[in-house]
Order: sequence, then structure tokens, then C-alpha cells
Amino acid sequence: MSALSFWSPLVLLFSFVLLSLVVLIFRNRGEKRYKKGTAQTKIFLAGEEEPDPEKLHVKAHNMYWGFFEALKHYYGPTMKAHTGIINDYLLWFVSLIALTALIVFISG
Amino acid sequence: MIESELLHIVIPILLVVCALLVLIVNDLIIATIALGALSLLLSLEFFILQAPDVAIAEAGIGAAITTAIFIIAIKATKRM
Amino acid sequence: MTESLFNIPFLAIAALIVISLYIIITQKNLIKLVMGIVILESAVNFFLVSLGYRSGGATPIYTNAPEKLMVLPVPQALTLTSIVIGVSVTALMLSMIILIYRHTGDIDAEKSRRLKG
Amino acid sequence: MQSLIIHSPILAIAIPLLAAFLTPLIGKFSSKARDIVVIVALAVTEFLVLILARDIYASGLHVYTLGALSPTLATPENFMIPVRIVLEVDAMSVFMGIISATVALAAAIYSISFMKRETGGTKFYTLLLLLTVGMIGLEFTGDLFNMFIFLEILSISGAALAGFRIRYADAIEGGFKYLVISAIGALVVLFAVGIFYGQYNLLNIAALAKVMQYTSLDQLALVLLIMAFGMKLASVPMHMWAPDTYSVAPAGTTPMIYVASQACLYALIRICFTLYGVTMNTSTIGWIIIVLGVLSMFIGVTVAVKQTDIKRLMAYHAISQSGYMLLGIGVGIAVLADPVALAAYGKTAISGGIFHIVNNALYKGLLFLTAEALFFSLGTRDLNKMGGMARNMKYTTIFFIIGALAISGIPPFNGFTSKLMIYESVYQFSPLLAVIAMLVSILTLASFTKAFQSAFTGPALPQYNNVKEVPKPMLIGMGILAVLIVFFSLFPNLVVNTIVNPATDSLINQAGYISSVMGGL
Amino acid sequence: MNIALYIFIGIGCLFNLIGVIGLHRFPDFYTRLHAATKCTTFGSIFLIIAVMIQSIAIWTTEGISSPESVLSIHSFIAMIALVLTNATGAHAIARAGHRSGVKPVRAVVDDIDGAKIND
Amino acid sequence: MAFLVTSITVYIFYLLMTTSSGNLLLWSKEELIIGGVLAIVVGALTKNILVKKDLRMLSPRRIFLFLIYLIFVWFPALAVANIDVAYRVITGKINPGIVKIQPKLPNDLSLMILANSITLTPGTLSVEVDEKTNALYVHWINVDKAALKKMPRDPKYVCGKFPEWARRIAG
Amino acid sequence: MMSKIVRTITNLFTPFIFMFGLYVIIHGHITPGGGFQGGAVFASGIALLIVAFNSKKVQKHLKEHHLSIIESSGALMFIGLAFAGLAFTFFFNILIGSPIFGQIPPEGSNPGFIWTAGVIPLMNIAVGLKVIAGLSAIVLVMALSSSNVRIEE
Amino acid sequence: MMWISVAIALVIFIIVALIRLIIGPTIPDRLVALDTINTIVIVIMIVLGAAFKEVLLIDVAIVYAVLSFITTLFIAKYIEKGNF
Repeated sequence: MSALSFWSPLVLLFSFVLLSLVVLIFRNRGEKRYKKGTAQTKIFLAGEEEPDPEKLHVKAHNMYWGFFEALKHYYGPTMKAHTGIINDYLLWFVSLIALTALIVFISG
Repeated sequence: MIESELLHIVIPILLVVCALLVLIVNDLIIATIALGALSLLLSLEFFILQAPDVAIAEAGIGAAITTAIFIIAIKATKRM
Repeated sequence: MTESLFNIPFLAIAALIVISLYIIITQKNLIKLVMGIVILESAVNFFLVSLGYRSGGATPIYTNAPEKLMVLPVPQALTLTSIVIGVSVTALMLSMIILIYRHTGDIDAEKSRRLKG
Repeated sequence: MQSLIIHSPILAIAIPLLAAFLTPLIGKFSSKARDIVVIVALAVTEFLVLILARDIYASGLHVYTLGALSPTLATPENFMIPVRIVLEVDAMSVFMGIISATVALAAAIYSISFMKRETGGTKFYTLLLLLTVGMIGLEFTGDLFNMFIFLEILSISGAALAGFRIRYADAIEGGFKYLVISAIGALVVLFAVGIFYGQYNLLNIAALAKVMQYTSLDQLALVLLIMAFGMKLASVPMHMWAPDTYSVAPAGTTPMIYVASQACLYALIRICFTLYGVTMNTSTIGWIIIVLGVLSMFIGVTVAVKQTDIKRLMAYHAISQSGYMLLGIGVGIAVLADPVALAAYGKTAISGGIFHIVNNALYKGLLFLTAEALFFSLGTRDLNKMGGMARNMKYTTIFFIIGALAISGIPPFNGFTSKLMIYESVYQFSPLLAVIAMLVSILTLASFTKAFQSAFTGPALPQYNNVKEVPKPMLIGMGILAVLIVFFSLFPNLVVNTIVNPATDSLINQAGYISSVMGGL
Repeated sequence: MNIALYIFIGIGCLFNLIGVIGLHRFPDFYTRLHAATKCTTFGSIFLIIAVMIQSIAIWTTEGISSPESVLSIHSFIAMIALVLTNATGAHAIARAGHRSGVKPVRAVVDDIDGAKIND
Repeated sequence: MAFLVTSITVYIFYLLMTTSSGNLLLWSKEELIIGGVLAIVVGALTKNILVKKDLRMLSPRRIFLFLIYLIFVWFPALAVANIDVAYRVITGKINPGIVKIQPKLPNDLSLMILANSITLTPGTLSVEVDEKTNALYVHWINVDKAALKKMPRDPKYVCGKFPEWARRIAG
Repeated sequence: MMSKIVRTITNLFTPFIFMFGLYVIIHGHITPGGGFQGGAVFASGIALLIVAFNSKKVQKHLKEHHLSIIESSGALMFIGLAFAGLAFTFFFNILIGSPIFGQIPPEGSNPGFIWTAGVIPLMNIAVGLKVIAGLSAIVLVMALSSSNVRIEE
Repeated sequence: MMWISVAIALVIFIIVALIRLIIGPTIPDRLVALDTINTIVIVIMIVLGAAFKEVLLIDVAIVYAVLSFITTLFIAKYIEKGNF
């Protein structure tokens, strides 16, 4: 397979194992005295009470807000085209058939 | 066989008329009646095209069962 | 064979297909949509049967068959299958429409829509 | 054993069909026996497809005639065209067959515990088996009309499965949309079949390919077929039914419906390569398919990033991944008439597209199953309401990570391999397309990061404290697919050389297909 | 024989014609039903009898086991089915029309109006 | 008994459908066998539908009367009816109305015969049936003033001698 | 429940419709028709009962699960007949020359001998069973569902 | 020849009845028109069976005679607001 001559996942797997070994070493050098479930592992927010986990979690619709804002002119019409009405789906189908048939007939 | 060809001209036109009726009416019962008539005429056309097998199937399915289930569905939903 | 494609029945088939597509695209009532599909199916069945027709041919059943030209049997078998499938599709669609009506109280494509975007 | 191999094409279709009608009878007595019958039938199907595949890779195309010892009809003498119903199985068909059978098996195992929550399990298994019949039949048939029949079987059972949970309003709506789309697509296919029959009095693919003229009626038929199958495989802009349907289908069947779409892609490929081949205007058709593919990739992924419903997000990704396949295959078609370019990069493009089908079926199936596992445990599909599930559902999280990395084309995984093949070859055809493909890959990763972050990481939400890991059969179903993904990732060369390259060769070699089908007559 | 055939066909066509003209001539749907049911049934009976006469004529010349017997007997069965279904169908349509609220036009007397009907 | 009657009736129907299939009179022996099997099946399925503990139509006298009625009473009335309707179609003279008649018929079969006869004969059309009293409401295209005198109208004006015949045949 | 006249004529007609449906099924190989058409005619008989009486009344005599068993057994019979030919190839007509439907019809035009065509009449019967059950179930279930319309949820 | 002429005449009658089906002010009117068309179509089938000299075609007419009745009854039951 010419396209894959230089590509072998086994090499990558080997490097992955190596990397995880390194990570493991770093992890084992960590502080041993910390115990789970005590105040030691609690999140420290400048002495404030820890907020509700519901609020702490980044919601899905908040993610990539800037991206959508920047591409507003693309997303507006695109999302508007997804009307969810079955007739529109079929209109796309029929008009695409007509367009393609025209192209194919012209090009021969 | 020229007369037989005449039938081939008339009945397809009637089919188109029935289909147009389905298109223009708003009352679903009238549309169902028109669909029944279309199915009936289609069955006749199959008969004339020497396909009695298909004609029986179209008569049994298109005219009886399909109309029946359309009517039942309209009864279960609403008419307009 | 190709020249027989330009007969009146074929024009009627084209008209039926156009009408049914128009119904399918413009009518928001779901039962009307199903009617459009039924008309489209009828048009395709009609097309298949007319392909097999030979002017002056006999019925393709060997019982008592006279010794003459016979209509092609294969398209008729195809049409039969297509009719069988058509009725099951229609019945399934209509029962789904009944369920849609029970859930949403409407059979309009726009008003009974829940999924979008 | 030899006779089993000879009969295996039809048995792979007939055994699920038999089981489909056996389950209602057995289900009356015991639901456990019914489950066993379903699993055994699908396992036998898988086994039959595998031994058939082994024989095909060794000895080439299989032709199986139904109802007679030879495919010719006796009555009109010297009537040497195949008028019987014929199954023609070549490397490409059996490749798709393996995918369908495997995913069906995994989905059935996954569904066992899921169906304990639902009523009407017997009907569910009947429909599942019928869907399998539809897929395998569509892939193995050698006859355009049977293609239509199996397409309809596939659509009807798929729609009934999608709308199976009739207590949800949106499930019914998704099933209805799928059914309408499929019915119209199938009628368009039937119309095209009628055009062929009217011109040539033939229905067999090989026999038609031999006499194909590419008249204007043939052009119309080609457009109708491409668009109908394109709609069934959800290529943009005819894709809008796909998120509606995939998002509401019950667990286990979403991958099945997705693989059914891939079976329609197979039909599209078969028509373009085998039925028309070089008689058509390859560059125009190739560019049409490329444009469909690029649109699918780009619009699919950009809309997916915005979704908050986890199954809709994955459905849009499914659309976008189909775009890769269409791109690879479109490039292959565009250079089909040019032997130099075909040898240089066309073959690689086709191989990449085909390899992507199997990879995609695996990881997309796995992702749909994990999404449905989340829905099973939490009762919601909304990403906004999820969070911190990695604590409670460890295995599901691992499976999700594997699937997400694979679909995003992160190097060790199989998604990267096929995408690399597509990038390389497409770059030689047109650099811009390759750049778009890479951009899409990045956006895929972005959207899966979003899904992973919202669903699995984050603080433990109090309302999901007593959520448990999903039952064992569901994990087994996911595990099968995950193990296959890892295997495909580690040994891509093996997979490409054993199953993908023979499929590509059999596709390109139109004359060989025709002669080996017609020569057996 | 031929003359009888022509007479039967003539009567059949004539009454069918009257039936469909009656569909347009009459003012309301009950009277239209009169025309449609009676005249088309009567005309159809005559046309079917004409077909039967022809086939029986062939049957008697060709011998008893001729397939033409099928034609006449099946036509006869179709005729019976036609008469019974038409009569009953007309009754069903009339009842349905009345219950859906269509009143007879120019009626001299309407006994149903106000009458209590046991269902 | 009901099963036997149903089976034999449908068997006769089957034999009518399959004439000229062989040499045993008009039938072949396979047709006779298969017809018998099918007749048993249909008889078992529908024995409660066709015959409801009511075997009076088996009497040859009633069947003979029915044939007499069909040929000599009903068919002339049908012909007269059609000429009458044809006359009204051409001239447009109508005088319609719905009248109630009380033919005093004992059972459903006779009512059915009467109603269908009424539907197909001079200027009348059965519209409604009273389920309890068996009263018929008839749409009459040309109402006779003489009939309007008393409230269940006299059947004599509306449908002549049909009620007597119906009672004689199926009563 | 339609009027008495319609019900009486329905009672009179139904056995004949059923018989005619079976006639069409059995004679599928020599006259127009076959399993599907005959089954449709038979199912129309049941539709006639439903329209003349009531779906509830029909349901008392004809349960849905009976229909589903009939449908499955019809399908199984069809596939079993197809499997029976597997010694040669799938769907092979093994019954030609055998005592059941096995006669070979004489050449030329003939009145149509029913005892011919091997496995095809049996397949017609299987298809007929399936179609009878399927179409009756469609009409019956839809009629039942329409008679008690209520908005759920 | 003669029978086909009769069939053509009957087809013309169908056209006349179809006009009533299209314009008919009320639904029962249309139903009457449909019933009329049914009857005429059955007769056409029988007449054409005689014209084509195909004895087997009459079966279609019998099927149709029975089944059109069911259609009529269904629509009639709907417009009289009965429960199925």
C-alpha cells in the first residue's frame, strides 16, 4: 500500500506507552500526604463557599460562543434552512434533481 | 385496433383530472373520493393494457383497502 | 421501444408525476402529502405497465391463449410488487399520522413539528 | 462445507428472514428463547458472510441463481440474457455485507437489556432482522428491481424502528419523516428502473452495463438514481431528515439505520462504477458527487458544532463523515476514464472512501451506542442537563473517548488512516478540497470536545448521584465495536490489503464484472 | 340473434346515458340518486345480458365444455353482485346523506323531520 | 346444520366459478376436491354469519316463489321504473318527498328484499330504517296526494304488492 | 353499525367474498390473480364486516394475535418452501412431477389445469395467508384505534 | 369492434359523471357520482372482456363489483358520522 508506506500505528503506540510511563513517573512524585474526602482536596476559592455544581459546570450551549458570534452571517441562514418541515426537505430533493439533470444534459 | 387506442387517450386524461381534483380541494373526504376515482380509472386502464393481474390488485388495494384506511385515518384525525 | 415513449399515456404519466410532486411540496396537510405519494406511486405503476404494452397483444396468461403477440409479463410482475409495497407504506404512514395527531393535536406539517434545527 | 459456500449468498439473506418470522411465534412462549434465536440467527449470518468473503477473496465473484440451475430461461431458445433473479456477490458487496452483519450483531446484543424496558419486544426483533435482510439483500443483489425491493424492506423496517417508541411525539415524527423520504426515494428509483426496462428490456446490472448507451434517458435515470440514493444516505442539502430520525431511533437501531444509509451509498457506488462505468461523462458526475461530498462535510460539521442534543450532534457528524466517503469516491469517478491519474491517486481515493465506510460504521456505531447509553441512564438527550458522568459510567466514558478520538482522526486510530488516504489522493486532484477536509476534521474534534466536556467531565451533579453503569449486554455490544476499532487502528495495512483493496479492484474492473457474470451463463 | 344483441346494447347504452344525464338534470342529491342507481343498474343489466347472449350463442355452437361458458357464468355472477350492491349502496348513500344533514329540495312531505328513529 | 348449509352454498358458488375445467360433466375431479376443502374452510369460518339459526330459505317453495317474484314482478317494475325516471329526466317534472311506511315485516331478510326492491323500482328509494319497528322511510320522487292521508302511509301507493311478496318469500 | 339492510346484505355476501378470495388464491397459476390479490379480496370481506358492524364486534371473533400467528406461519411456509429447494438452488420447484400439483400441462392452449405448476400454488397459499392476516390486521387495528380517539400525555 | 364502440360510449358517460364528481356541491353528490362511475366501469370491464375474447378478464369485474361496494360503504359511514 503505497499511501500508507510511512504510516505505522505500532510506532505511535510505542511512543504512547513511553509517554504514559513518563506521566506515571511524574504522577508518583506528587505529594503523598493528601487524603481524599477531607478539606485537603477541596477547591479553595478565596475562602468563599464552593458554589453549586450545577453552576460550576460549563453548559453546552455556552461553549464556543465566540466562534458562533464571529460566523453569525454563516450560521443565521444555515440554521434557518433547517426548518424541520417535511415539505421543505422534498423541495430540496426535487429542485436538486432538476438542477443536476440540467447540468448533466448540458455537459452531455 | 384504433378504437382501443382511443381509450388510451381518454382514460389517462381522466386520471389527470382526478389528480388535479385531489390537488385543488381542501376537504380531505372529497380528496379521498377523487383518489378512489383515480384508483378506479387506473384499474380500468390496467385492464385495457391487458394486465388483469395488476387490475385485480389495484382494484382490491387501491380502491378498497387504501380508501378504507384513508377514511379511517381521517376519522381518527380531522377532516380539513 | 423508444419511439413508443412519446404517446399520450406517457404525457399523462408526466402530468401525474408533476401534479403529485406539486402536492408533495406545497400541501402542508400530512394526509394530503400521503395522497400525493399514492398518486406518485400510481403514476409509476402506470408507467411500468405501459412499458410492457404491445398494441393488439394478448393477456400474458397461457390458459386459453390464442397464438398471437403477447403483452410483456415482467413489468406486470414488477407493478404487482410495487403495489404490495405501496399499500404497506401507505398504511404505516397513516398510522403514524394518527399517532402524530394524538400527540400534537394537529396534522399540519408546520404545527405538529417538534424536531428542527 | 463447499455446498454451504455455494449457497451462502442466499442463506445470508434467508436466515435472518426466517428468524424474523420465527420470532413472533417463539416470542409467544418465552422471551428468553426469542432473544437466543435472534442472536444465533445473526451470528450464523455473520459466519456465512465471513466464509463467503474468504471464498470470494480467493476465487472471485459469486453468481447465485434463484429457482433454476442456470440463470438463462429455457423457453425462447438462444435467449442468453439473465432473466432469472440472480445474486451477484463480488468483493465490494461482501465487504459491505461484513459491515452490516457485524453491526447488526452488535446492535442486537446491545438491545437485549434495552428492550426489557420497552413493550412489544417481539416486533422490535422482527423489524431488526428485517432491516438486516434489507441491508444484506441490497448489497448482494445483482438485479435493479430487487434492489428496489430490498430498499423498500430496509426503509419500512427502518422507519418502523425509528418510530418504535410511540409514547414520544418526536419519535413518531422522526419515523414519519424517514418513511416519507424513503418512499419517495424508492419511487424515484423504481421510475429509473422503468426507464432502463423500457429501453433495454433488461434488469440485470451486468447485462445492462454491457449494452449501456448513455442516451438522454439514461442520463435522466442516472440523475434520478444518484439523487435518490444520495437522499437516502443523507448528503447535503437532502440531509435534513437524518438528524430527526437518528436522534429519536431507539438504542441499537441508530447504528443500524446509519449502516442502512451506507448500504445506499453502496448502491450509489455500484450504479456509478458498474452500471455506467466509463460510458458516462465521468468528470461531470464525479464533480457532482464531489460537490455533494464537500457540502456534506462542511455543512454537516458546522451545524454539528452548534447542536446541544447529543444524538443530533452525532447525526450531523454522520452526515459530515458521509461527505468524506463521497469525496473519495467522487475523485475516483472523476478520474475513472484516465488510467494514469487513476493509478496515481484515483485508486487510493476510492480505497480511502471505502475504508472510511467500515471505519465509520464502527466508530459511529459505537458513538451512537454510547449516546443511547447516556439516554438510557439519564433519561435526557440534552447536553445542557448532563455533567460529570465519567464518575458513574466508567466504561461508557472509555468507549466514548475511543470513538471520539477515532472519528476526529487522531493519529493512532483508524479514522486517521482512512482520512489520510483521502487527504493524500485528493490533494493531488485538487489541493483546496484536501484543505477543506482537514478543516472539517478539526471542527469534528472541536465538537466532540464539547460533547465530552458537557457530558462526562465537570463536577458531580447531585441529581445523577445514583446513576449506575448500563447493564452488561449493552457493554458487550459496545465492547465488540471498540475492540474492532482498536484492531483496525493497530493493523490498518492488514485490513486495507485484505478487504479494502479487493473491493476497490472489483469496483474499477467493470469489464471483469460483466464478463464474469455473463460468462457464467 | 344479431338484432336482439343490437337491441339489448341499444337499451343498455340508452339507460346508462339517461342515468348520467339525470345526474345533472335533477336538483338535489336524492333525485340524482334515483337517476344514477336505477338507470345505470338497468342499463348495465341489459349490457351484461347482451354479453351473455353472445357467449351462450358461441357456447352452444362450440359444445358444452367450451371456455365461453366461463364468460357467461361469470358475467351472470357479476350481474347479481352488481344489482345487490347497487341497491344496498344507494340505500347507504341516501341514509348517510340524510344523516349528514342534506335536506330534500322542493319536498312536498318529509316524514323523517322530527320523527324519532330507533337505532 | 348452519355449517352444512353454508358449505353447500359456497360449494355451489365455487362450482359455478369453475365450469369447463374438465370432463366430469363440466368439472375436473381436482377442482371438485379442492372446492370441497375450501367450502369446508369457509363454512367453518362463516357459519354464524350467513345462517343465523334460520333455515327457512331452504324450503324449495320459497326459492321458487323468489324466482317467480324476480322475473314476473320485480323485473317489469324495474323496467317501468326506468321508463318513469327517463321521463322525469327528460321533462324535469318532479314532486319529491320522504314518506314513512309500516310494511309489518317479520324479519330482516324480508325487509332487505323489500328495501332493495323499493330502491330499484318506480320512483322510490329507501332512506332510513327503524331498527325496532321495521318501519321504512322512503324517498318518493312523485308523491301521490292520496297517500298522504294517514300517518304511516299506505304501502300500496308506494310499493304496490311488494310487502306481500316479501312476506310470502321470507316471512 | 350501519342500517339493518346493509347488515343483512353483508351477512349474505361475506361467505361468497371469502370463497371468491380463496378461489383467486387457489387459481393463481392459471387465471388472473394469485396469493396477493386473493388475500386482498378476502381481507376486503373482513373490511366489509368492520364497516357494516363495528370493529369491536369483529374483534370479539378475530383477535390481533391470531392474525399475527397466521401471518408468521404464512411467511414461514413460504420461506420453508423456498428452503425445500435448497438441494438444487433456493426457490427451486421441487414438486414438478410429484403427486401434489405436479402434472405437466399439455402444450398449447388449454382450459388451465389446476393440478399443475408444482410449488407455485402452495406458495400462493402461503402468500395468501400472510396477506389475509396482514391486511385484515391493518384495517382492524386502524379501525379500533380510530374508534377510541383520545389525546395521550 | 362493436363491443369496443360500446366501451367508448360508456367512457364518455364516465366523463359526464366525473363532471358531477368535480362540481357536486355536497359530498353525497360526489359519492353518487363515484357510485355511478363504479357501475359503469364494471360494465366496461365486462364488455371489454367480451371484446378481447378473454374469458378470464371477467373475474376482475366481479372483484370490482364487490369491492366498490366496500368503498361506498366506508365513505357513507364516515359522512353519517358512524364509529368504525
